[in-house]
Amino acid sequence: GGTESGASADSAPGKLRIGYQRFGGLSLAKARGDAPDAEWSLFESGPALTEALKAGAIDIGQTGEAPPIFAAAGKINFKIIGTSEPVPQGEAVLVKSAKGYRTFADLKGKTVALNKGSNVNWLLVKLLEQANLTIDDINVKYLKPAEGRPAFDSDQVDAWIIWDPYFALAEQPGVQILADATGLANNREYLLAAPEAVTGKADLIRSFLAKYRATTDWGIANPAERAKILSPELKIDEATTTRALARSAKPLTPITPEIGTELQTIADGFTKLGLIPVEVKIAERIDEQFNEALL
Amino acid sequence: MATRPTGDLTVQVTGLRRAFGDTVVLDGADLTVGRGEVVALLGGSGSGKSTLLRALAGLDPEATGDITVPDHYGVVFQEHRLLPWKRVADNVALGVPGAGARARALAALTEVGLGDRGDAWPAELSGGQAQRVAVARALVREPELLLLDEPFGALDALTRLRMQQLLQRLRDRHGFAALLVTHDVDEALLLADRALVLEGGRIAEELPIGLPRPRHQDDPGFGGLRRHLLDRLGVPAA
Amino acid sequence: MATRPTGDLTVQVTGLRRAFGDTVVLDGADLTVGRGEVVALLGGSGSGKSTLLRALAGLDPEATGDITVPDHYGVVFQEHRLLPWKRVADNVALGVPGAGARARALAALTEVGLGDRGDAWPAELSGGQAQRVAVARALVREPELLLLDEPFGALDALTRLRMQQLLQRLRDRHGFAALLVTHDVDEALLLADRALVLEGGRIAEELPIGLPRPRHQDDPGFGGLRRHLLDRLGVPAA
Amino acid sequence: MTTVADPPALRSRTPLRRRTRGPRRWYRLISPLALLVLWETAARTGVLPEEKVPAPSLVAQTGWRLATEGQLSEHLLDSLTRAAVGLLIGGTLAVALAATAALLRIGDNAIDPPVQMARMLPHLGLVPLLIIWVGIGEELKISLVALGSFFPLYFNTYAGIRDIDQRLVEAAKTCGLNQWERLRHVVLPGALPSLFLGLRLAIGAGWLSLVVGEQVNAQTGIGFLMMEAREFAQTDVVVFGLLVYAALGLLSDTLIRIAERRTLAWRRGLQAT
Amino acid sequence: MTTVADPPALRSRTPLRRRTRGPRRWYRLISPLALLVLWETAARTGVLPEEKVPAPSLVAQTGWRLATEGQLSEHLLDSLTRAAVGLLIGGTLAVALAATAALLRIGDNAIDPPVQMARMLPHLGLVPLLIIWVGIGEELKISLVALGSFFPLYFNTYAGIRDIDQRLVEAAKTCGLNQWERLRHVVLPGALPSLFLGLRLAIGAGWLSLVVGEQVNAQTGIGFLMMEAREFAQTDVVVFGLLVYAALGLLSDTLIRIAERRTLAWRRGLQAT
Ligand SMILES: Nc1ncnc2c1ncn2[C@@H]1O[C@H](COP(=O)(O)OP(=O)(O)OP(=O)(O)O)[C@@H](O)[C@H]1O
Ligand SMILES: Nc1ncnc2c1ncn2[C@@H]1O[C@H](COP(=O)(O)OP(=O)(O)OP(=O)(O)O)[C@@H](O)[C@H]1O
Ligand SMILES: [Mg+2]
Ligand SMILES: [Mg+2]
Repeated sequence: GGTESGASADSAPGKLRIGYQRFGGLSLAKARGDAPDAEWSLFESGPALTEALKAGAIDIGQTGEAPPIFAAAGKINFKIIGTSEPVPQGEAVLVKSAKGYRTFADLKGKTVALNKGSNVNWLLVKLLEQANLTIDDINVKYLKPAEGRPAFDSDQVDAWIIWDPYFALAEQPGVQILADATGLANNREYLLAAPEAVTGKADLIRSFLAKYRATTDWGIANPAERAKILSPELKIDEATTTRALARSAKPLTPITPEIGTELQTIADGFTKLGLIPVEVKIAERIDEQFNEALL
Repeated sequence: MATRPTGDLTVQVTGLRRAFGDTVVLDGADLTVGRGEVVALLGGSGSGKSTLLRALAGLDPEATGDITVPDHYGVVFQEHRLLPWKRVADNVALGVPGAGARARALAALTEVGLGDRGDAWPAELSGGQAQRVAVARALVREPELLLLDEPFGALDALTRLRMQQLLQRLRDRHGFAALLVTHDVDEALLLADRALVLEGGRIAEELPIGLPRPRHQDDPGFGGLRRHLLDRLGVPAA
Repeated sequence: MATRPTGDLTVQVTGLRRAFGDTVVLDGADLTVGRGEVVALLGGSGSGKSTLLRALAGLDPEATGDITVPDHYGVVFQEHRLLPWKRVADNVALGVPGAGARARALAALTEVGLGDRGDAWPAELSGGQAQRVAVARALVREPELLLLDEPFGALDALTRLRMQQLLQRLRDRHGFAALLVTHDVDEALLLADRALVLEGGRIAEELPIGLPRPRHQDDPGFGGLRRHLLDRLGVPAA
Repeated sequence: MTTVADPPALRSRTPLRRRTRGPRRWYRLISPLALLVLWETAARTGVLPEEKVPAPSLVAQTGWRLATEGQLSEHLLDSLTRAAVGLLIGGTLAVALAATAALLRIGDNAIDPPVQMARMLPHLGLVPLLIIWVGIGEELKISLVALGSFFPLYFNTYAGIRDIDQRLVEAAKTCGLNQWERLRHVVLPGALPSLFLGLRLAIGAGWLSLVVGEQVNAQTGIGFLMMEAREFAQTDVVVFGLLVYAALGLLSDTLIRIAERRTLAWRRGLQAT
Repeated sequence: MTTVADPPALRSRTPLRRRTRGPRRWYRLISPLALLVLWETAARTGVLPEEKVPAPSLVAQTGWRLATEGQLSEHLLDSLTRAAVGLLIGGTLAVALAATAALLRIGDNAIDPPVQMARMLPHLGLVPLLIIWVGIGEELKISLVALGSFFPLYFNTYAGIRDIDQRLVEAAKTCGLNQWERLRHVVLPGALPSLFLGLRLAIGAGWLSLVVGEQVNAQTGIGFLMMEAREFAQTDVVVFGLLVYAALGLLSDTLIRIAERRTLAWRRGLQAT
């Protein structure tokens, strides 16, 4: 960010500005009042959140693994200050059971819907690799979650690769999980921070992260209460919330150079796919100074 | 020259009524125009002459009464009502069927002295020119009946004279009937077979004009009729 | 009664030129109107009378020449040009300063015989009524100069007479000057101190009218002047 | 004077009842209601399966739930506030700029081309820039409404002023009205019908933009409510949201009609004669 | 006949040059170019940091890259095709329905209220329903364009027809023109200025809707290009996309102006006198 965002960050030095997505782990922290003084901003997607990061409108935020890579390619200045344990079961390939597909390889020549440039895009790469297929062997339809659902429901596509909570919501009778990311992708969540905040609000971030870590652990230990708190916030019924959170809410963990390498692999894969025009050095964005708060 | 048509009528109106809100403008007016007859309609400003003409032209759904008019009639409104987006010749040719429409329109324009203005837009005409185009538009379709609302009001003496002569000539040739609203008593006496005075929502006076044609203001009998009509219209002598 | 003003001028126009495209309508017209003088402007249809008036009113930026007119003048256009979204009284009161504007507007309306129509919309008026409202609008501001473009064209004989008398009366009272475009030679002779004929883009004839007032069509000398003007306008005798 | 000769056609006129304006307005409700009944029937008979579109009765239940849980009025109020503020800002700007452009040649050359350029800019594409300029708060939503409502009002005002009969402007000049008085007495009333039309379109466009705005960092608003429901495939809420928009459309139309009837009374006469 | 008395003010007129229409059009390019120069200067001097908004020169480079790599023309062509088809469908419907509603009382009561309801429906909210109804293919994009362009054209056509001077319609009746001829000779030309205005707004609204449509399962299209770039944080492409939209705005304005000049020649006279 330039001088302007620095200035706006300084304008409220005592206030942390947190960007979150509805189903992200931060929702629980917000609902539990972990940072009552903070300014919370809700974003519909990871890219929207990194846009705000760029504009200097938020200090920290949490996204999946793809948005930081694109943000880095877009010359957005940010640091990766934390991550989560892998969430491989949080994304999956859904099909209608009536169609009788049994493995991903059965989808050869079929239409597959997914959101372009997000974690499921990486999963698709891995699934194709595993099934010895190329991208041309399937008919890809790039649809956002909100559009994928009606298309999938009305049989306009044969399969849908999707993540939680859309995944859990779509698990209706007659819908079958063909495969998930287990053994293929880690599908972590990442905590991003604006560089000005990293230097100017380090203490605020540190104390918030400590609370956040504790809240996440509490949630994993008390799934029923967690669902009760989050269900109205998410506007999803408790049963679905419980199911989704059980497999998608993982403990926070410090960011390490190894995880940086893992992220760099994905970034290079995206470069190869032509999703990003340049090579990015995502590993360089890692900032380990808040790691002890996440331990 | 029949001053009073019998049987052979072109226009027959009985009990024509029209009110705007509470103001009754036409209050059971009765009126006939014979075949080929020219009837002048006189009356004060706001007495309902235009309202009567609109009703005859079938444009006023709220006027009540029995109205019989022929299918083919032409109207010259008090304002020219030319379509601003059509050139003058196209305005005149409007609704004229057949391939010769444009030629006929140009001929009509020539008759009203505007043969060279066929390509002008209505907005480029002077007041009197626009009025003459409107007359040409009514004449070109050779109607059985002409409804004319002060067609020569905006014309100078010479042009007016020429237009009056044109009307006479065409009428002699085609034999159409006409109801002519005019403010000029002399004009009524020059052109009409009969003059009507509209007053109080009815035809208050009916004056056959038996002068021989061609007529002139200095003819014997002209002055007497003029005085009679002016008296009827309330204009004091001297 | 001065037939030719000397020195004391209200309007002075020299070398007025106006062309539409290649058509030259005014070709160096010269014209004066003295203080309190009424000048009638005659001319064929399309001879440029309205164009001249527009130029005098300062409405035509493309007219060239030297034009001197007083600051305060009123205009009656050939069409009524009432604002359709203002009631009649508000139209007349338009631009009249001070608190008494509405009262004065109603008084002016009464003078033109429409005192009871102040609350009507312009669309609800007959042709002649609208024209009278336009006259009232020009009169109400008691201007030094009136530019009148056929102000009485749509009026019946009686109403026209009344309006002519009104103009005379007001002029005697306020002493304004007027340039009156009219097609009615008699009207010019009744009202004006001088008559001009516009032809070929210039003032082709200037006729002082020295008749004593009040005037009447049957006065001696009237017929001669009428004949002279009609000749000049090209209207054949009998 | 009895019979009539050959070609004349008889056109007899019988009195028409006097126009009664009041009851006629209800006629306008017939076709919306008919659509609703059709839809419910289709849903009940299974022509329209529930997964595709929920029945109106179901949607009504959802609406009732949202309303009683108190959320709806809150969302609606927030959206209405944003829309009103944005419309006020965008509308004022639009009318002011359009008047300048329409009345002054230099204004036309300076203002109109940038506006013509800006009118095609998609709001979705502008959001990243707007975030940089005005942040992610209420300003963003209001800016988007202002942007959306600007163009219809600008264009209609511009055209309305340009189309004013110049003869009336001239007449006003000769009545001694100065620039401002002409604006007030001639230009404004003359352009009013176009202004109303612009307002009608601006309200619609503003609402549409608000939906885009309420996707960025919003916790309230009817657009937020609906887009969120859309994300989670709650079709009944989505359809209910659409119905709320439809109702707002009808409501604003009615309000504008009433305003028109008041201020444009003079046109009735024009139509009648 | 020399001097002039006291109050008269002298208004001398010197000849004005004849209006030359040609060169004046270029004046309209001044303010867009000025904006561009301002922007570039701000970027060069660092007032506008590159991370926030890239400089026009940078955007031009990006544009050049996109153009030479052949993508741009393909994207543009696809978008233009979708826009044209959608506009054709939506426009035809709009004009037909508006004419029916404006000319027939029963049409008004049947058509206008549903349209008033539909005009506020946000496209983003309609997408899920449209996916179910028309699928995720080209039909979806075209439907959205048709929807977006429908309303401005409908409203402006409706108002244009309603505002036609009834006296002219009466005159046409007395000239023996039947319903259809009156439509062709009076109603259509009379409503043409409003139609053009509606078209102007419809083109803008259609493009805006297309951006929404091109987010759903599109691989081509200028909207797709831009929104994808937005997701991938390629601000230069986003800004370039916006510039393309701006250029299209100017272009379509110019085309409509030319069409207006041709078909509305009669209005020049009206303005002049
Ligand atoms: N739409 C209307 N609403 C109310 N009153 C109206 C309307 N149209 C006409 N009038 C009134 O009806 C009366 C008759 O009008 P009309 O136009 O028929 O008069 P006219 O005889 O043609 O007068 P003129 O010689 O001045 O043209 C007038 O008093 C006029 O004010
Ligand atoms: N905008 C215009 N474009 C082209 N020609 C025009 C325009 N306005 C007026 N004219 C022409 O200029 C001439 C003079 O018009 P003007 O209105 O001054 O005539 P006038 O003397 O007032 O006639 P009338 O007695 O019929 O009202 C006419 O031939 C007319 O066609
Ligand atoms: Mg009349
Ligand atoms: Mg004239």
